[in-house]
Amino acid sequence: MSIQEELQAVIKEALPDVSCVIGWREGPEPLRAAPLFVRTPADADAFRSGYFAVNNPAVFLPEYKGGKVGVVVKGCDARSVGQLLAEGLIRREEVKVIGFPCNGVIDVDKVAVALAGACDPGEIQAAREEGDELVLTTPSGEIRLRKTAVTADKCGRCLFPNALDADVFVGDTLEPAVSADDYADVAAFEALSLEKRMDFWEQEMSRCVRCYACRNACPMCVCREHCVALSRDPRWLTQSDGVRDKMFFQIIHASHLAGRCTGCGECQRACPARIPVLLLKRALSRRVEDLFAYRAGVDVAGPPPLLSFALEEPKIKERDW
Amino acid sequence: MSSQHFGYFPGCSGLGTSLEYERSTRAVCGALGVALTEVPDWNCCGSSPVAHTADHALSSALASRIFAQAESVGIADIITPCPSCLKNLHNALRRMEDPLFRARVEALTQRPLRRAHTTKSVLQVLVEDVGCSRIRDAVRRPLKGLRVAPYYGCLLTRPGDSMKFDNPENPVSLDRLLESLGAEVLPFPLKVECCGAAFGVPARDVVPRLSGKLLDLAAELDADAVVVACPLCQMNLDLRQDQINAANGTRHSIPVPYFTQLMAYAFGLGDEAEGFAKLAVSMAPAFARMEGRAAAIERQEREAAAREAKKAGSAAEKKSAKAASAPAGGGL
Amino acid sequence: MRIGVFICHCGSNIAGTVDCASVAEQAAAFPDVVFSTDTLYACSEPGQDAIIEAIKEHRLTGVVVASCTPRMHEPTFRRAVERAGLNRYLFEMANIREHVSWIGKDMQANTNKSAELVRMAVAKLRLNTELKPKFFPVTKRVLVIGGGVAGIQAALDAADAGLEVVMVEREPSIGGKMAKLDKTFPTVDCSSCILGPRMVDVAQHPNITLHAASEVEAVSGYVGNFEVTIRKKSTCVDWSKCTGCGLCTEKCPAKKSYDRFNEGMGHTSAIVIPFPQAIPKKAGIEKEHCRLFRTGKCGVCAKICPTGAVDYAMRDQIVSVKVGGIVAATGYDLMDWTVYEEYGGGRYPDVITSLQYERLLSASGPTGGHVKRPSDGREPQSVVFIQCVGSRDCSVDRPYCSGFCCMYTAKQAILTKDHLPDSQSYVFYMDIRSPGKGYDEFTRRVQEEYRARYIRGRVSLVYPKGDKLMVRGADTLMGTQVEVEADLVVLAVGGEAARGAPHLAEKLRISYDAYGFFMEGHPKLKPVETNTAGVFLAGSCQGLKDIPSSVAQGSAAAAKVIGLLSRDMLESDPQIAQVNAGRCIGCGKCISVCPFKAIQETEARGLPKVEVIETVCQGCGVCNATCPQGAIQLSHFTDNQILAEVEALCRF
Amino acid sequence: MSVLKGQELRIIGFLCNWCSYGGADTAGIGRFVQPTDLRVVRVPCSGRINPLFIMKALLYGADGVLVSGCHPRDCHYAEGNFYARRRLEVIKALLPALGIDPRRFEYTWVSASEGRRWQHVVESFTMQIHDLGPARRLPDAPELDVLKMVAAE
Amino acid sequence: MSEQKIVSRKFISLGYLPAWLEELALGRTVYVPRQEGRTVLYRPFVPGDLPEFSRRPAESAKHVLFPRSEGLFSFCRKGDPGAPDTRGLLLSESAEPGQAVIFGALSCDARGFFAFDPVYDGCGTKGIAKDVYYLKRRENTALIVKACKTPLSTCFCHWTGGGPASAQGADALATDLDGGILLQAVTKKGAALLESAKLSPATDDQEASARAAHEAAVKAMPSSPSLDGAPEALLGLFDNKAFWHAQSAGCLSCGACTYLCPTCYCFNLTDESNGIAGTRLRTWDTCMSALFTMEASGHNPRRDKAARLKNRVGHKFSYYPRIHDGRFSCCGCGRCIRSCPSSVDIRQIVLNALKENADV
Repeated sequence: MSIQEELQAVIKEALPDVSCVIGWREGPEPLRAAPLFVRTPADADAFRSGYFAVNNPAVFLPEYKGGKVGVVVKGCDARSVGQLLAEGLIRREEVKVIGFPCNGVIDVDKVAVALAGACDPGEIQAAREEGDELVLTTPSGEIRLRKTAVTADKCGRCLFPNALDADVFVGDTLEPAVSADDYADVAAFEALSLEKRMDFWEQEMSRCVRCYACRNACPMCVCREHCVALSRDPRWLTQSDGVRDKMFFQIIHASHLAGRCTGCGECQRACPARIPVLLLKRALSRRVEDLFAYRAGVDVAGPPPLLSFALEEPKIKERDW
Repeated sequence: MSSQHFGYFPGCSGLGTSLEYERSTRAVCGALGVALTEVPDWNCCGSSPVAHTADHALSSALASRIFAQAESVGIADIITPCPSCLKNLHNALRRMEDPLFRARVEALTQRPLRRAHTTKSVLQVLVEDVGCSRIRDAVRRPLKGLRVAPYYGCLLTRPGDSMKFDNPENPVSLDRLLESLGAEVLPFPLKVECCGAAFGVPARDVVPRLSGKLLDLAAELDADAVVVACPLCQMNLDLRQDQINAANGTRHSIPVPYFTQLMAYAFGLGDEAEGFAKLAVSMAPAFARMEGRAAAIERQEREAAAREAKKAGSAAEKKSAKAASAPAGGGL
Repeated sequence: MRIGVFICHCGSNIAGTVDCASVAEQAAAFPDVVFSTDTLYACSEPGQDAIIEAIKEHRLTGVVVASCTPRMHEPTFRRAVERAGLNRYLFEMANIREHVSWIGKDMQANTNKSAELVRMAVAKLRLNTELKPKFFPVTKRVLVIGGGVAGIQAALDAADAGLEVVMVEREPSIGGKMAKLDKTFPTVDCSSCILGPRMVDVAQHPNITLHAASEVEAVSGYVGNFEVTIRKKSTCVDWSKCTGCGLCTEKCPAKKSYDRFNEGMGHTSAIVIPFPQAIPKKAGIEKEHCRLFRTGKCGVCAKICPTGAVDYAMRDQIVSVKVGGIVAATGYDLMDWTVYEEYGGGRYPDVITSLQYERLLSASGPTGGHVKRPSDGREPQSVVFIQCVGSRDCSVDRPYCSGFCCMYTAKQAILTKDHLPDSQSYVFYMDIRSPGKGYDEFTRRVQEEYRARYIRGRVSLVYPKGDKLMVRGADTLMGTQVEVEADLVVLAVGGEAARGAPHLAEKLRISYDAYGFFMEGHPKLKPVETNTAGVFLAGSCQGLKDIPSSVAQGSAAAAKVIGLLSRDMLESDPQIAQVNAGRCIGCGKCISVCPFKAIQETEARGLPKVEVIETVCQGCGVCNATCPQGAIQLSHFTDNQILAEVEALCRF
Repeated sequence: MSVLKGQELRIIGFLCNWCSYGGADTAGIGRFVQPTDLRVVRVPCSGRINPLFIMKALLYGADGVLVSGCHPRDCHYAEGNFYARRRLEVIKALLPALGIDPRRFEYTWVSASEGRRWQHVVESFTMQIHDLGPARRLPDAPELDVLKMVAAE
Repeated sequence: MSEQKIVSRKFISLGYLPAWLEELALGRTVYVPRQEGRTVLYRPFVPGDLPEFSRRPAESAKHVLFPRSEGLFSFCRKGDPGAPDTRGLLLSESAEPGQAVIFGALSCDARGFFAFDPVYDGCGTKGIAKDVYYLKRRENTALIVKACKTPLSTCFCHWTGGGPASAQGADALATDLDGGILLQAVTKKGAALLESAKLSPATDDQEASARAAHEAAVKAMPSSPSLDGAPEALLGLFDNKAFWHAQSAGCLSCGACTYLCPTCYCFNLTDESNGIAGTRLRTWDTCMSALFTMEASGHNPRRDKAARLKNRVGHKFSYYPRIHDGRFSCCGCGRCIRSCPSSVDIRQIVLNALKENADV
């Protein structure tokens, strides 16, 4: 049995106990799976796991608080579940976590780059995996791409391919490809001059349409309609179309995720303007990891670092005036 | 025996007035497995009055060059027998924690330091890194019966926050070290008092007063020797003992050996290493007294042991007698 | 809002370097400002009247005063606007004195800065809302922590005013340091003769409940309604049965026990009544000395006790009590003088502390008031006093002056001469600090009448020479080194915060300084208050002081408590956090960060929410900075108010 | 409002009421002369300071932001500055990622008695900001220009 | 293409395209699809740059006529230092919008404005309340659409009455031919743009190959279902909570679909003020946000995302057509599907509604 089939079986088995199981199904576009909500055993046949199952199903869990739901998670999704649990935003007894080993998922933007103008990724009619390759059917024939070239960046630095803290784990555990997150992306960005970095954001944020998909796709953003971005009291932002206000929203998002972001990258994936907003969150995650040896969704034994303190902070070197 | 390895900075007196300190230090360290690599082409430590009172940056630049030289042979940690050198090396490192000061020094040396450095005295290394138990193990000729006054001098532990060694006002490391050689260490309350050596040039009349007090107390305590760790103190108390006597009207004749000389003696490293010949006041009478006392001590110990044995014997007899009679008594 | 702006000249304090008229003119153009003027002294009676007049004449609904720091006159002006019928929180200050006119001389820059600070104040004021205090009932009982002279005074004053008093004393007897003193300066009257009757009063006062050998375990609640947990430590003697007859102490075989009351100057038994005048006069077992506890064999005291009060299995007891106010009077301890290795660091028996010397001088002490050297029991002829041991010395991190050492050293020198007429005292001092009634005269008497030799300088070394101690020091007035041969050296050891003071401060939620002394509310204007409402300070726990000052502070603290508890209802500060339940998602982050446990979970229409316990909230705003959606806002310092200040300055 | 041209830069201080605001008062009482750039926002406690206030200021017009609270363990509210320390330290890491020089924001602890220290802090920080010069800023929305024009008048 | 009369026709070889765009940009803002980051957007043409035609723009061109945020007017209360109590209120209108051309928009983008036009032209007010801000821009903007050759998997313009080469709502149609582009103006505004020396006259052959290309493009699209019953079907499901819960399960309640939609025209009004001066902003709003219908009382008729999704689909395929002659407020561009982080598929929802209604 393939892992997908095993998962389908597990989902069916879990059903009587839960109101639904959240997973993935084929989406309207071949490269993008869509969330699936399994309520009947028949629904489970539509379940798909694998390379295209990018969405983080943890984002839906807080909606279901108060009743029991099942959720199928990749390693990265499981970290979001772990962090939600650690913060008491969902209850452990109300979630059945079904995990499996993840080999990485696709980044559709990278496909667009790899296609190099050969066609619009939206024109792809079908996609299948063949070993290390991804085979795409396009109006102008088949195109083969190396999977390594189109796999999401987060998978390249993934330390937890096997869902942590799963109630049911299907398949054999995988060894992570790396032993630590070196935050090379943040370091590379910070190697640019300050001027260049600000130029970058000025350009990138000018594309923002303030749709807040980044926020709503974030499993840790639980304020939802109460988000300060839309509030007049408190009123952190105007409704104007300025780069400043747009940037400031990203700062709000990043700061509210400091010590909480699990790096799932959904914010960036959700952005219709393709703004690399994960970078800011990762800059803070790196700092939090440095200072407090805390990785959200993993080191969840104690309170989150910014909701606690130590009398002596050995890693904080205060300014010596 | 051990992988302890340090850069070694003998200091200027090590080549002259305190040759015996230098030699005995090398011999003792060799015997204890402490490897010393002399800093190549070393220079003045910078504690000469002109440098250290007139220009801190210049003074520290001299010290900094020594560290730079050590770096050139891959060494970060430097030890020195001379407390005065030690003080200046310490001060340089401490002052150079200030980036501005460091920049000034580096402008002078053109040799920026690339590593973190430490410095220690020979005494500190022997007590802290080697340890008294290893020293005790190396003793072949215990100094049993030798009454010594440990004299640290004013600089070895002070200022405390700079030297970071032992209790600044009441150090005991030399006491412990001498005890492990078998000597009888006298409580010497003036152990960190100034001997006056620094006034040898500017106020010579002060010197006999200060030094005299030390010798007076040592004599009062019936010390066989005043043991020192500083070339300046040694020269002042030993070479100038006659001048001190003359000025104070005293007739002291107390030898002033370096602690390393006594270690060399106790380890049995030979005349060359001991270098007692270089002392102005001879150690010979002290050793003679030591041997006399040692014999007396041994005699007393033998007698005491005999008494113990006898007591134990008679107790055992009594016990066995009691034990023997017990069954009879128990039967009643 | 209709805002009036008043720019204060503060005489020339502000007007000297700020063009106040220009600031007032610029302020007239600020949003919602309908009246703007400059005034000579805004805080003066005519100044305040002018504000009230303007409020009425121009129908102002908000007022900005630009003058000194709000830490000085905010309450003054708030009262003024209230007199004019405005809510006191519809008022803001711009600090253009301490933060502008006093720190720079550039008139143009200062004027511009002042205008901007007024602009910020206006921006904030526009978002101020009327805040009204809430009222809650109080418990008319006071807790006094510490039974030294300050605590005794506070307890007696409060009890006499009709309040119930609970006194907690860590030691088995009250009396504190004063009980150990032989005489007091400058009158040289007997310490225990004046303190003893007050101690008895505590024991007998119907309004006072005394818990000796007890410690405060925990404090919760808030002003008017504290809940205090007291741990009554086991003394192995049932004090309800103990008559204090002392038979046990006579028969106890462990006679060589360390005598804490006598500072180790003598020995005592393992079951002990600390001193003859102890209150309560009850026996207690010091377990570390007791043979039964050390070897498992003894039990003499239990056998001998006529009332059967000894109970080796006795356990600590926990007592809870509700109080409306708390007086901390935990006193001080001597600093660890053994760090002074140059003075012998505890190695020479004849180098003793001043408190040990008190016990040697005292008729109730171990020597019956005969001054004898601890080493050989000889009467000393030459006594050297070294002052500032652990005071005014940065090298041991005690930069402060202990305040009482100069005086007690003078007293001890006098008593030395009284006890040993042939003796000679020497006092090494840095400065003589004697600013009290009759104090300086006293220090002159000891030199002129009692012929103590005062040597101005520090001692560098004390070393034994034969059976004497050589004291070497500098005589800075003569510019020479001096060496004095002494039989006895008395170190005037400075005080430090009582052992465990910071720990208690944390329980009481009050601040303490770098040395563990409790922080008063304001160094000048709130000397016995703390920053936690309902907690007051008396005596040396706030800073070292002598007996008269301690007693005065005890009475002052009592007066504050009496004033507080004279009211049936208390007002709560309305500058506290408020939850907008509509925005709250009940994530509970605020609950986990609140230092005062002032936020609790609740529910609204089946959804989890939080609410603020208004009387417990202290208004720090940590919750506000924590809440991601800004659902909890600190009144008077809301996000919007702070943002308005920032935007007024930065953006618009 | 606009800064004093050619002379000052825009520096905002967020000070806790009990320690650092008092320390600034103490400096004033001592007539400890300081540069005039700093404008102080008074808050009850450093724990009240949402790190976003700092970001807001830096993004919208400040050339430098200084935060000062009670020394650790001396917080009037016992714990506020401990939370502040962590949050401020973490938020500092966002500045380089935004292309803002991290030296434009500093935080420190000044007690009510440390007037001299406050003077030193203000002098040092102001000098630091003047060394960095006026900050570059992302553009604000053009539709809001009208608000700025009035403020500039 | 057939439905509109061609006013004039021209051909431009690709080599002349930049020069022509530069010429158009004199006195106008020319918007073209441009690659930015990893996406393609409508951005002002930069001389020297070619428009990006290899990928279709992620956003619609609606922001050119309907800015994400625009100041409608500004106000100022002037203080008189002499008499601060008397403050006058000054109002000033925003500046006239300039001339603009959108070159290379998609057919569906042009059709999107069909949904805007009646709404902002005073619909429901019998022409009294015309939105001058929109209409002025509409008047000042010319739209040259470019015919699509292949459909994306999310395209369904033909479901809603459009097509890959429709010029409805546009001023001219551009069609890729060998070596250049055929330009066919369908309005006077369009014809005026073609009056340029950079363009050469077009031939009948060229027009014929364009027609062939258009037909091929239509053929490349999968067959379209009939949506005739959609308005009634959706209305019939108005109270079917279970249906809408199921459809909206994956919705994240963000506004990506509505903000990228060429037909979503909702806005919000806010005043931004510094206390003295201020501006009234009109900004895009989205019915997917809970705040969209939040009432001052705190009551919200569309509390959950199911109700909000129902509104989006219902508005486009039922409520709007019922008052606008059956015309859908959807142009079938499929951007809401492509841009949706959860791939919520509006086509499927409409089909499900038809099916569900048929089942009932």
